[in-house]
Amino acid sequence: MNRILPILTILLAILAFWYAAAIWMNAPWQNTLNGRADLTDVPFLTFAQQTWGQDKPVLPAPHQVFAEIWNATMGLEFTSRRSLALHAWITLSATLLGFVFGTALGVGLAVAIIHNDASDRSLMPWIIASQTIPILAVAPMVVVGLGAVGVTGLVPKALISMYLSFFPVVVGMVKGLRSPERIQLDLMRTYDANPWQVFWKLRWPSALPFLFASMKVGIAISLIGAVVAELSNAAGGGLGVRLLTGSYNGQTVQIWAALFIAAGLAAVLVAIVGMAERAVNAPNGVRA
Amino acid sequence: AADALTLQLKWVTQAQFAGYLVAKEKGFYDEEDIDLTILPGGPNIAPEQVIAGGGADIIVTWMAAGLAARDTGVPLVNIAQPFKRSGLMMICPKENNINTVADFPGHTLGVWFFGNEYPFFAWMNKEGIKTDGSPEGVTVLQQSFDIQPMIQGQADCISVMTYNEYGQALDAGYGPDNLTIFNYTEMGNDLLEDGLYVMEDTLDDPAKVDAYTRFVRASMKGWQYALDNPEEAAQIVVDSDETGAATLEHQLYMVGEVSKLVDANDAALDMTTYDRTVKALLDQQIIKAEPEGAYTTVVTDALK
Amino acid sequence: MSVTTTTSTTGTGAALAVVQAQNLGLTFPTADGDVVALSDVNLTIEKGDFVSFIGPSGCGKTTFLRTIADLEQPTSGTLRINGQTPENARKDRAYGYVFQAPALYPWRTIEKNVALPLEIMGHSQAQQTERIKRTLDLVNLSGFEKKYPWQLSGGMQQRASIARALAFDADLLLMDEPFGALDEIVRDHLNSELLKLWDRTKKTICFVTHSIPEAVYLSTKIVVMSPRPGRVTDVIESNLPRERPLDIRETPEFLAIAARVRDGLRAGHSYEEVV
Amino acid sequence: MSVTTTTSTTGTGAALAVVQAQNLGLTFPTADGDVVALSDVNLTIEKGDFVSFIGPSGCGKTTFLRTIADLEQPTSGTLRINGQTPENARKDRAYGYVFQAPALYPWRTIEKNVALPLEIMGHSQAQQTERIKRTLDLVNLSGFEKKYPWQLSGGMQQRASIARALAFDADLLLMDEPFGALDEIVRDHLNSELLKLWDRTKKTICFVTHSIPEAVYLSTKIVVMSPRPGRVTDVIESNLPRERPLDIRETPEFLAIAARVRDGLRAGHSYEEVV
Amino acid sequence: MIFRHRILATLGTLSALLAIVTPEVVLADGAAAPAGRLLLLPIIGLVLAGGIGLLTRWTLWQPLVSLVLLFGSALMLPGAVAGFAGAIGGPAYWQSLIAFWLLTWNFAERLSAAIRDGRLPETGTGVIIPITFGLTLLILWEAITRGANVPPVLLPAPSAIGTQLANSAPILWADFVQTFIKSVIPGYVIGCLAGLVVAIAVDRSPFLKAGLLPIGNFMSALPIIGIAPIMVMWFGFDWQSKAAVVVAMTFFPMLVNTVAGLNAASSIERDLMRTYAASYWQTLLKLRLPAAGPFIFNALKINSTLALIGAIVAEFFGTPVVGMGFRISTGVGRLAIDLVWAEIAVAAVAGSAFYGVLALIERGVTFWHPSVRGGRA
Ligand SMILES: Nc1ncnc2c1ncn2[C@@H]1O[C@H](COP(=O)(O)OP(=O)(O)OP(=O)(O)O)[C@@H](O)[C@H]1O
Ligand SMILES: Nc1ncnc2c1ncn2[C@@H]1O[C@H](COP(=O)(O)OP(=O)(O)OP(=O)(O)O)[C@@H](O)[C@H]1O
Ligand SMILES: [Mg+2]
Ligand SMILES: [Mg+2]
Repeated sequence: MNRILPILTILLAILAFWYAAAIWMNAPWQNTLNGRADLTDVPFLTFAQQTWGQDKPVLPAPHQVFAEIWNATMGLEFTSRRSLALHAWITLSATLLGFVFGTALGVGLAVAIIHNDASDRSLMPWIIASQTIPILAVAPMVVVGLGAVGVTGLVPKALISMYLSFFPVVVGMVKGLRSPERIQLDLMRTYDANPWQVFWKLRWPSALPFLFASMKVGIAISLIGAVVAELSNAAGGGLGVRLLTGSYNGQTVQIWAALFIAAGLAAVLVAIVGMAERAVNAPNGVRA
Repeated sequence: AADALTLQLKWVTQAQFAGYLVAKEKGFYDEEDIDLTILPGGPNIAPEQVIAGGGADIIVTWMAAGLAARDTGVPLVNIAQPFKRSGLMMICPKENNINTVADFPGHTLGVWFFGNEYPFFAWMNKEGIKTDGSPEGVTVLQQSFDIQPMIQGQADCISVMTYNEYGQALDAGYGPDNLTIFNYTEMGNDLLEDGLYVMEDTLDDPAKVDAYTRFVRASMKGWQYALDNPEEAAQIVVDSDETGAATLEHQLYMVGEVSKLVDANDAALDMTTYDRTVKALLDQQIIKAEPEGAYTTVVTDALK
Repeated sequence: MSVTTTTSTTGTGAALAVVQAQNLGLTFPTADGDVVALSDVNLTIEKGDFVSFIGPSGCGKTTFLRTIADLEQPTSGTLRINGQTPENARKDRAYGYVFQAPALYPWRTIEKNVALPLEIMGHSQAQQTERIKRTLDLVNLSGFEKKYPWQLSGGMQQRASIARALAFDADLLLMDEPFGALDEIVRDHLNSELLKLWDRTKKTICFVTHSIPEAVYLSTKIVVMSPRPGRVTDVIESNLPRERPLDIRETPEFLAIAARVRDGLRAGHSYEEVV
Repeated sequence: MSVTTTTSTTGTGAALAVVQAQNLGLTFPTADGDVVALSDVNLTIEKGDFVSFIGPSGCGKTTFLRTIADLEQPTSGTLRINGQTPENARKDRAYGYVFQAPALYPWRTIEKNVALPLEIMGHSQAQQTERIKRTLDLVNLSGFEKKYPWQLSGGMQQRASIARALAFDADLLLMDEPFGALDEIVRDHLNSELLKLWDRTKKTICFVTHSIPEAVYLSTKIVVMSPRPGRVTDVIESNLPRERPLDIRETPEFLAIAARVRDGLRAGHSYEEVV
Repeated sequence: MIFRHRILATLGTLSALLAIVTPEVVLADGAAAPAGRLLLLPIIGLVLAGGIGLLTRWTLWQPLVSLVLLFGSALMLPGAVAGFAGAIGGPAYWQSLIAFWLLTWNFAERLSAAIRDGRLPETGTGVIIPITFGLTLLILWEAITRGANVPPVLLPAPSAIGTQLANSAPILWADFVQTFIKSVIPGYVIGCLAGLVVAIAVDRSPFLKAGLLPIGNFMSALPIIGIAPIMVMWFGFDWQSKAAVVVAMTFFPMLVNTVAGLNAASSIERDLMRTYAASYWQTLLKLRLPAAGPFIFNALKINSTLALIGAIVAEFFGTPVVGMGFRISTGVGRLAIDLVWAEIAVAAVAGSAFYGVLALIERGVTFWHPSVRGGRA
């Protein structure tokens, strides 16, 4: 209960703020509309209701967004193309695939960097440089390029997710794998442990907290990657496509609904990583 | 077996491409022994790039973009031109006090880029208005693909397509009485829009040319059917849209508007508009030289 | 207090020498100048020796042990372990090391910490279980197998780390103040256990301690060091018998050696002048 | 060995009591069952007392000190520091604590580590400089002001942490094996320095040690503890004079007390049965 | 170590020879054949000399010289093989690229081993390796786009991008100012500060932690692409909306990392502060923030790249007609792909420099952390 209460309080505060902001931001357009309809002296409450009920508001009111989410998920068959649940699933599958690729790649690179001087020196600067390439610029080219060789559907999206999500994993893991104290490494040296043993018995356990912190960032970014990839290719659907088409048609409510589902998805994914973290930590006896 | 062809659209699935969608749905391509895949586009998909990379056989694009691509070394050839007129307009709310072109200087205009900017710059070039943001010129904004910049007051005039964003403006309560409308076709500033383009080297292959011909024939049949049965066409468009964003009402409006631009009986290129397009591009130095072989009539001739 | 005692033990019997240091020196470069941790150290430790190192804090005892263990590289002189380079000796797993700090891995239980070297050296599961039990018994930690290091007191952690070093049977034991955090009773107990073990297995032991009675009680050879720069000032051979009951500590021979160690220690100390 | 000696000191003079524990108990819940670290501890420490705690490892010495310092919460009984709750006493900065491990901050130099409590308690810059110098001199670490903790030997780190606890003048000092990693000479030196300090400033000192001579030499009161569950088995009042030259350790009075402590320790020990 | 070097060297030398001694090359009879064959002889000589030099190691300079020779010949290999009519894209061509890769890798391995052993100084020599790696990538890229005949509108060759980079310097500079100076920097500063402050607030108040952290996670996990059009709607077309996107994008990593970092201080370190009855702020400033340093820098570094991406992506949704994102999106539409890549190159250089500066500061500030201290305690 004392976990729920703070959340509810903050939520209520946000809702109140949101409704107020909706009045404020939608007012100019509502004034134009009322002006056109020769409506004057609209009482404030009515006016507020008007601003909360616009078709294409600048800022949709919360209930509009939630009604849209409800209608577009519960109100429709899952297989319907209008179903946000379907689109969320499409995005989710690309996200997960990309996240798995990205984590594997990130861990693999971190391991190479830790164990090989030449990789450390040559790879690290370029891994960083790779992230400064604006992904939305490259995404369409990746999609087009892969399309040209016949790879379409989930994989191009997952590759873009991977491209974004491997980075926090590399950075975090390099740090984590280097985090053991000197004396802990010395101990391994006195046993003449081979690199493999040092890795599994020392570096990996000490890097786990870093890995999970990175994975939390990584999975959120992976979702962004999937959405970005969908923005470049309207075929196949997904939340990104819903954002895009919503934006063409000025359907702000639709944009917000897709955004909320995406954010919800991200929150759930991050929470799942958090749960995995706890599950892994429990047998390792890490103090709460 | 049927000839497999891939068609890359210029934009998302909507009634702008009703002819192709209807023809596919109605089996007109099957009748012509064509196995057609339709790839929707989007704001970040350049059809010219897709076809150059081998991702498509035929693309739908605007003539200006097609010729510009040809100029940069992607040898595109126009094989048919179902759209005869331009749907592009610039609209300005009356309260901004823009009534003629002469009122433009000092204002902010929203323009779409990504290959859609050529008609605007050709027009401004013709009028002698600078586009560098100087006081005697206009300030250009890269506009999003909706009418928000006008509603938000971020731009004084925005670009719209008669069949799409203009409809949004109408929905939002704008109309001829509170808008100043600059219609590119009516001003005689229109450049050719949706045409069908293929790679030049494929035209050396008679079998390919034959396939293109059958494709265009089926497509025109699709257009005819769409214009004759707007309601059914709109429904087909909505059903073809995998994103679930298309609404029947809006697509119906779009079919109606598109029918004013398309000539379903004649796929051939109209040479006057072609020449004007080429001249405008040359004037602006968007293309460096008079294009050679940028269109072919083999396909449309074969249809007759 | 001269190095003469040292030289007498070098040279001969090199074949049997477990540790042989000649003119060994080690300097740490730090941001504000070099620290000479070892300088001109000459020392021979023969098989079966029990050598205690004693000296003021910061005199280089740990550094010397670390150099033997190939954890630091000498900057001058030569060092041979079993006639090999320290690196090869380490690769032969020639020694077990008890660090000055327990250095237990926090994500492993005590039992698993002790198992660590056994896992690495590829002992069978059965062997592991047996050895863990035996060594934990030895340091009186039975019953704490499943606890994590941070659930143990400081002394218990130190005992766990001793168990870990004893678990695999290295011929050379390097122990850096292993009993520092233990009370006298446990210490006496572990001292005599260690002596028994040493006598039974003929191991060679290098042992850092701050307790003079402990050093004298345990050792066949006591190395007195002095700081800044770290060097060996005296090497005292003990002629006490190998079997040593606890009350040997009251005999005059014992007290004589202890007195010599204390003198050596005091001489090497900078205190008298400072205070 | 009964608790009678203890009760004699409780009750009266409560007004002066610096630490007063009544039926104090503390149990740690762990994954595989509760660990009773302290049970039914009754103890009164008066102002100016020098109390040594001695007992086998794991008997709860550290836990008791931590409870006094308000770092652990007792699960039963009452505890009063200067007549207040431990929490209020802590907020009054009633004590300085020397941990069993040095716990120096790796990003601060030695000097800055010693300055830490002074900064927190808002001493002026000049005062800080003066006190840092004085306490680092006291523990003989002058010249290492600018080094980082990981550049010092174990004993030097421990001395730095003692300096840190002495730098601000708390009336109550809680010291958990402060001299564990130091050699006999330094230890003797610091012992007598500590005694002088105590005599001069009339501080109250709680001191955990494993060395019986050290406990007897320093203390006015020696608390012997025994483990599982941790409890006080004997409280020995020392009648040695406040002024104590080092050679007091050879007097019969001294040896008598030491023998009593050793007996108490051995009795509380589980070893005799185990071995 | 050394064993691996030898294997690499042998493999590299062998595959270089293999590339040259293919029927394709030896029997080639194109116009360029006689001249090309003449060029081959010295290359074979170089490769052999270099290879033998690599396999024997007497002095310091000797392997170095042979490395340079080998690397030089490796550079020339694809070019020489390509010199034969029709050899571009043939098996010999690809073979020579593989050889080139192996030899370069060997070069990097040797060089870093020499630095590690102290045979070569870290400063100066240290940067040669990443530069070599970058050059190798560029050469491979150039060779592959040519060899596989990749259409320039899909992926231009680095040479074309370089030309464009030189020709469009003023445009690129204006875009850089608009995007990097005006949008990224303010957004980054605000976003990171906000993340830090909220993390501290969240950490301070259990109420906020319980209430705000889950909701904050939810809110800030909004895919930024989605908020970009909304930000443009709210803050206008100019840099303000881009900066807003950058703020939103950098906030989450900073929050998560700082919250984790504030828990990084060990319990004994906290106990020490407790014994001083240190106030919350004192504990924060003197213990928890320094201990959180490595985590905060982690976020700062991640954010340095995210910020740039965020700003560029936001420019896709409406801009004045300047800015890196604008140029990239319109460039694709105009098939000016080499300009697009020139812009990307600028972004990559700017981002890497940004990151590099942060990494340097990190080394200075968190010098005490084992991961920075490295092997030397
Ligand atoms: N990594 C290091 N960097 C710089 N100086 C160091 C380092 N390690 C040790 N030293 C210095 O070397 C000297 C010897 O240190 P060492 O740890 O060997 O002392 P010790 O004899 O073991 O002392 P103690 O009894 O206190 O453990 C000290 O002056 C110490 O400051
Ligand atoms: N955090 C903890 N969780 C569980 N058990 C603990 C914890 N801290 C201490 N203990 C247990 O409490 C008992 C007393 O520990 P304490 O540290 O007080 O011993 P000590 O007398 O200081 O021993 P030493 O002389 O070895 O330092 C031990 O059995 C220990 O295992
Ligand atoms: Mg030491
Ligand atoms: Mg303790």
